Amino acid sequence: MPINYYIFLAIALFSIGIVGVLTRRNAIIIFMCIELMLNAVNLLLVAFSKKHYLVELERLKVAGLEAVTNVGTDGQLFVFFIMVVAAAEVSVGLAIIVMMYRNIHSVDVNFLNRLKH
Amino acid sequence: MQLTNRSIEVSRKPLTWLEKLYVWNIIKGMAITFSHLFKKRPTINYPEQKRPFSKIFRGLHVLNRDAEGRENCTACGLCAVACPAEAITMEAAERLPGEENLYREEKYAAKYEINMLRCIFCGLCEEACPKDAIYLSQTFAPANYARKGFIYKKEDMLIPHPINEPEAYQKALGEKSVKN
Amino acid sequence: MYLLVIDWIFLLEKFILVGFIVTLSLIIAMYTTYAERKVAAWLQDRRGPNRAGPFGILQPLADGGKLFFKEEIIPLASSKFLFILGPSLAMITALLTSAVIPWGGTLHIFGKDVSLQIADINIGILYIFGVVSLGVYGIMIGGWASNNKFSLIAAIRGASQMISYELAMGLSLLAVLMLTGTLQMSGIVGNQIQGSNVWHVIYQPIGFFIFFVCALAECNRTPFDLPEAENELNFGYHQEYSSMKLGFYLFAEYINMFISSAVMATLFFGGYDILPFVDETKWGLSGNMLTILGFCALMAKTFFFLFVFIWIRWTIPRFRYDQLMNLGWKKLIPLALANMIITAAVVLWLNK
Amino acid sequence: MIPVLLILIPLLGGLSAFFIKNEKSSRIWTLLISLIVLVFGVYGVTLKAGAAGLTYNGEWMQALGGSFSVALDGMGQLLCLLTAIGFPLIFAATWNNTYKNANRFFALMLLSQAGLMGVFVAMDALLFYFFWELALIPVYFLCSQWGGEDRIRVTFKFFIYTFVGSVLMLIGILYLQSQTPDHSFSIYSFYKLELSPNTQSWLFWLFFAAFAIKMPVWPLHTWQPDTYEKSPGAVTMVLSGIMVKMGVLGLIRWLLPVFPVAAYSWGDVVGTLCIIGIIYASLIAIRQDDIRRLIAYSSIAHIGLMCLAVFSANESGMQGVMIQMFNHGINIIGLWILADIIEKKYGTRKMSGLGGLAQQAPVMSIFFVIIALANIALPLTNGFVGEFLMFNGVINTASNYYFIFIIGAGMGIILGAVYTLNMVRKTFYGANIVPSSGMPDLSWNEKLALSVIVIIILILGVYPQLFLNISEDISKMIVNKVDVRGLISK
Amino acid sequence: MNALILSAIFGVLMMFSGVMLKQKASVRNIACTGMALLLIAVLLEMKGVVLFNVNTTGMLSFTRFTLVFNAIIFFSTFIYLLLSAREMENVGVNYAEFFALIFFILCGVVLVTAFKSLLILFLGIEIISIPLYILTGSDKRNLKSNEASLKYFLMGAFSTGIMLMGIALLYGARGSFATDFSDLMTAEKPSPLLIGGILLILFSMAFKVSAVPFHFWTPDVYDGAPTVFTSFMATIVKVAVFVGFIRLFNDSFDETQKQWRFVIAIITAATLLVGNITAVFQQSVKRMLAYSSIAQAGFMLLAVYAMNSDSWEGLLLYAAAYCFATIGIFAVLAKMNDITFSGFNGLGKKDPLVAGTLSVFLFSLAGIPLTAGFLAKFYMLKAALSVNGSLWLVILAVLMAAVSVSYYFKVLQAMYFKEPDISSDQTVIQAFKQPVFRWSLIVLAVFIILLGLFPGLLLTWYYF
Amino acid sequence: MIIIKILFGFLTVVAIFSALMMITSKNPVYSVLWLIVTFFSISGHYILLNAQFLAIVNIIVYAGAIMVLFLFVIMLMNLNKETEPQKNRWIKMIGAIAGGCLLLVLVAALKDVGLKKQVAMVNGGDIGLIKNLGKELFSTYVVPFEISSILFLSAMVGAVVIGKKE
Repeated sequence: MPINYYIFLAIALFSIGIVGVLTRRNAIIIFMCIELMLNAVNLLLVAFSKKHYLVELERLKVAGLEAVTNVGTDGQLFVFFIMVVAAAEVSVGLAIIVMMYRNIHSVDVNFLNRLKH
Repeated sequence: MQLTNRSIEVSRKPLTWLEKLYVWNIIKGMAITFSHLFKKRPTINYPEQKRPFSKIFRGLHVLNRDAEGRENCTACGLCAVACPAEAITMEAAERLPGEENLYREEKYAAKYEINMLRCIFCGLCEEACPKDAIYLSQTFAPANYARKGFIYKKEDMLIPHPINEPEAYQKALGEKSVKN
Repeated sequence: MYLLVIDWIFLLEKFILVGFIVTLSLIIAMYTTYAERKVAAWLQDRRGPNRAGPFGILQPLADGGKLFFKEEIIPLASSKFLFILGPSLAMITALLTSAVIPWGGTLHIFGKDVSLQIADINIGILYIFGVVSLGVYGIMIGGWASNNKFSLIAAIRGASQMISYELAMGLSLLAVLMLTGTLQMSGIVGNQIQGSNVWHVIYQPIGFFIFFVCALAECNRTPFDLPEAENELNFGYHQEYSSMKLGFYLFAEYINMFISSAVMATLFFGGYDILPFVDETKWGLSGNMLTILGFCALMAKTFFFLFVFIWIRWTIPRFRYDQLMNLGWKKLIPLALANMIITAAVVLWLNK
Repeated sequence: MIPVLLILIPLLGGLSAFFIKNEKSSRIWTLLISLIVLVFGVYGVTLKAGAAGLTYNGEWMQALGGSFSVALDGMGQLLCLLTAIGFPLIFAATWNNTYKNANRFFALMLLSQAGLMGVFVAMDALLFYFFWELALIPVYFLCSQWGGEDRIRVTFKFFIYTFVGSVLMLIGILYLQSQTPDHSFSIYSFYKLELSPNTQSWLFWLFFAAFAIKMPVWPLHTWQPDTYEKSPGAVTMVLSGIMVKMGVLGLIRWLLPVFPVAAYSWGDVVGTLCIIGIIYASLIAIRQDDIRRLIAYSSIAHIGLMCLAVFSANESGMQGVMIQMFNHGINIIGLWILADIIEKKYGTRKMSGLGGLAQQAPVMSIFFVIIALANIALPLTNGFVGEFLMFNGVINTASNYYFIFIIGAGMGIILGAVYTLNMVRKTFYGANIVPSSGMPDLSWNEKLALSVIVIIILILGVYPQLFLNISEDISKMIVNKVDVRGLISK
Repeated sequence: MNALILSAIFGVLMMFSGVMLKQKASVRNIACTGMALLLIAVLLEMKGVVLFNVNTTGMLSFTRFTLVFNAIIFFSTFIYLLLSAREMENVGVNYAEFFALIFFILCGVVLVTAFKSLLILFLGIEIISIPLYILTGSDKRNLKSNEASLKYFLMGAFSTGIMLMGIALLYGARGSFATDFSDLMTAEKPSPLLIGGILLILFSMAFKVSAVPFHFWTPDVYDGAPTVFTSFMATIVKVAVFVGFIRLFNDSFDETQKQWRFVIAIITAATLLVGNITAVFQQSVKRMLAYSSIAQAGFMLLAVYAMNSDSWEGLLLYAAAYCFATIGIFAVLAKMNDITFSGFNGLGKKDPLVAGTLSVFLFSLAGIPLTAGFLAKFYMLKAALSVNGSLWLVILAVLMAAVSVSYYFKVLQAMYFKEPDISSDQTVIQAFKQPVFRWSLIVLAVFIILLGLFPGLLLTWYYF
Repeated sequence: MIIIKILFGFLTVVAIFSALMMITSKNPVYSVLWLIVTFFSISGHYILLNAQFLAIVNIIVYAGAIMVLFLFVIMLMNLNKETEPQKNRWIKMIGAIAGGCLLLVLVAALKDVGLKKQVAMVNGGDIGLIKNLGKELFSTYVVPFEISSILFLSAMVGAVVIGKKE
């Protein structure tokens, strides 16, 4: 697959996530949209990692070297770390949202205006 | 004051660590249930096999006839009075001429109903009956689809005619001896 | 990456295998319901179902038929799609797990080696985990879609219970993975067959214990059957369900039992290994024979575990909810962690 | 060492004054310190510029390219002397004024003196900037705490104005430093810079903004009348008598020599601003009823003339400015002292509410008249010498528009005479409409202070050579620097 | 490395101390001791004593700058704990956990200042952010705090997403997460991936340091969070992220400066303008300080804009000056009931010492000479001036500095020139009487003045 | 290769469609479910790229844990259509336009990237296998790995601090 396809797909998902963040008013859904953004990033990273792997493989082939390389693993590991962080973030984020809900019985971010005055 | 010597001192010791684990107790419990796999099963295959009733089992009511096949009941109402659940209703009627072969006395029960849903099978009606017209048999009330079906009419309870259908009569009589 | 390579015979083989395994799971699940009733009866000194067919063998069919022909009720206030999705998901996730379990060695049929494993992917255990973690959705969606507070509470209970126990389960598995060094299910079984042929339960009794307890919880079996605690929640998350949708839920539970028994057998009891400490290849049996025997051995182990599941159900009373959570988070997870660390230390020490 | 002492003594004296809780002793302590400073100041003036005692180069902030380099040149000597004389005079004249938290008041006064001294002697741009701000802060506190009504807002306006100016200057300083080969802030390195006319141009305006606000020059003057009016008397004296000179000094020492080309090319614009300022301020002063505001506007006019003379950039003008800085300081302090006394005594500063004071307080009126005459530069007073030289300078300016400048400057002098004499007339003569306050004419301390001022006025009026000698070298040097490219000489 | 590992250890320690120790004071003392030890560890590392020798496989590099900066941070935190630890206990019952979270944040700070890989940067920023979300919302029954926390969290997660996209694009361009991008710049035309990545990262970093137009969360969050924690996040965290910012852009994108410099210039200008102008109109000191932190961020952005040796030194100095002063002000504010300007009325009379130190802090923030704040601004301006065509920015900066005086001096005016309210709270004054508090304030003030006079005290650490 | 293309297209369409449904669904529960579908299709993409480990971890972590938590919270709060707040149409429009602009800008900026005909390797290469990843993770990336434990610890402490009732 041309890398462009993956870039466009990832960016499309990313933009959908951003649109969601901007248009939705439910804190949980905003948060979900952020997760979607992270996933778009993950997909892009994996695609790039494979791209770099392929490029390195070609290079090695041209150079006549043994075609064993682990170029690209770092991209996938980064994805792994993103997932780790996302999990941590979710635990905290949902705790905060629940705390909020306990107090105002709503998760509408439009109600977050107490600080404006 | 100690009335009996059966009271046991309750131990208030906190559970030890091992006891708190419960593992041993769980294993014990499992062993107990497992041992039941090999116990003899008291269950019987009911409709095929039946367990015998005791002699004094009180089942469905039967309205008795005498040896000539005449109904014993005179609609005196003592059974209805005795009934604690007020399950019995009856209507009396005078015996017309030519009906002597049907009713033993001049007065008979034109209508005799027992509501089996109310009846508690205490047997007081049997006790109260001076004519030995009602007794509790060893069968119990079969299931029914409607409430109405549980209101037993006289026809439902009358014992088969001893002369016309002697076999059925004997069967219905069961172990009950005819006390005439 | 088999899915992407078109090898028709291979595909056919796999289809047959899938069909076989799925049918097998369904049948076993069916008969587990029967076994449950039977064993329950025995443990309670009763006889159990014995009317349909000899010894009541046709009872599951009768039950199934009854469920099929009962009236289908979808509550008016429920969300219909999700209401149907719930049991379907439960069923699908239950069946998916069987794909990576090695049901036996390889058969030689028509000059081909046929592996008795649908997909020998190198992340088998993770796959199982993934699928198991999806099992929650069936319960949650079904419970929520019913639009009934009892169902909802039960669904939430079920979800939190499953999430909580998944952790301890994973941790207990890690110890096994340290011993084997692979996530491949066939590798794990192979590890128990090779060499001195020691089953993992010998090295990992605590790990097995934890896994077993967690398996009980994951399957919502007593003493962890809080989601369907009938005395508090009427009937739990499937209260509003009727007919075969209810049947799916019940079925999924039994399939889960079956699969988790199989997984336990595979991970801790040598899988299709017939006996521990014995090298079966020296018995002089043909390969196919051994494979079939192995399959039977696995089934035997699985049935044993199924029996234990049932046995426990009729012995141990249900936990209270807080006790359940305490057990999961405060007892099992630390225990599993300790087990893991000790295992790691020993492995490091032995391998130097 | 003298410049260091001039800074350090009031600084330490001021800091220690914070801890003298007793009002009386803090007053005495402050006066004592200011007198010690005066001694050193006078000593400094007696030395010839360039003497070893008048420069000091310390190590400080070398990483930044700064140094603690201070020196007293001719201009510095004059201004330090002014500061050294001014403060004891102010203290003496306001001896009887009572202040809440007097120790803080005096401490802050001394601190501001230290800052002023620092500005006058700093030969390092960073140091200069430091003292520039340091002089401002105590004054801010003084005005805000002890001033009249609405003081906080007014003082704040003053502070913001000056601060904006100074930070703009900071940019200029930073840029200059980055241009110097040795990355130093030393003024001598700045003097050596050869900047392109374009660069000079914008740098010129950055610096000029700071100085113009401080002096103040016309469109930037709006803070001044309010501040002078609302500040406590002693502070007003410091502000208008001494602090204003910071701006002029900045022009002479930091602006002209560093940006000669820009000074030449923008000289006309600045000159125009000055002329507008002179006439505008004079006209407004004529319309004033409030003595303080009148003096304030007169100060704008005088400073405008000085600024004009500075930009004429010739020796005569430069020297005139230097002398006039001192003279103006002394005169205006005198005027403020008198305005303060009048206000204290009669409870008003409105000329419409005063009149005929000459009969009630003859001594005061004598002093007032003398000082007022000096302010309008009557011959034989000190003001005359300065104004004459400045006027001379303006006439000889290299600008093509010198004609306008001459007319403007002349107008300023004439108008100055108008409003000053008007004030004298309205206040001291005419119908006696002020009830006798029953207070003595002048108390001894006021007499003392005013006498000193009058003596200085007269001495310098008669023998200006005393100061002309001092300022000669430095003004030559500056003019040379400006003229180094032969721009001024036509 | 010392600091990283020790702070993690202390974080865990504090976590358990909450369970083990019943006395609040002992928990507090442990935290302060831990902080002091951390500080010592960093100083030791500067002397070449590395307690933990970990092979970081090139992902972390503890340069001189990092160490000096960490020393500043740890010192600030130490003082912060001395000043405000008591207030932390009033926020919630989980005070020990708050200390633990602060130690964890310090871990993140170390990472952000020492990263050599974008992965570490990402992790570091997250380690900083996640505890901050918690601390912001730690006053659980206060709706404002809840709201601030939620807002901060959503915004923070969003910006993290954007940053990750940037990192992904960079990875696409580069094939590695190391921050050395020099080989990419050899191409005559930089890849669009690279530019897109830089821009996205720039935006997200601008968000993290609350630069305009990504600042909108800041006032609300700072206002809503408990004052003690506002203090922490407005100072230590903010400057740490700045260091990450400048490190990233210096290490990675130095060669592409022309691509992003103009963007930064605009962001800087906007930040200065909005931060300062809006701050003028605030009624509450806390909110004013929030906007002032935006304004100060604008100044610090000048360092990123200029990116030369001056800006490094300047950032160190700025960090110190800004942290010290803001921590001091917040420490006083945290003890007050009335956080509007009128709350400060007459403080100069009621408690001259506190008022005096406060004025030093305010002077420093406003950039009045002889305080560290002046030199910090000085460095920033100097750094920025060395860039061609930056005059407009510098002039804007100094004008805004002048504007900033107007709101800082409002506090001064309240303290010195306004009469105290009749109902002035005597307990507040009592709260100021703790000797530790007073001495810490004095130490801070002395440091600010010392740094203002002799910046070499700090900067020599950087070089030697 | 054709089958890969078909799969790719299918997964892409599913991913984008379900993502769109996610942000447009009125009911939060439906949003969650659509998001799960998106995650699955992304996992499918991973499998296409032979990143098996990530595919399965994506399912375990996102679909299996994170989304369960979301669903959990939504159910706890009993949010449904009726509680979904009404929102100004304009803001919605502006949001959509902003997102669209971002999409356009990014696509326009990045459309030239593939001019060199760079291709992401599909169905091959073993870097995505857990063995390789594990080796790399515990050698080169061991420091970040340990660091992420701090992250988790702090998240844990934080969640307890926030979640515990006082």
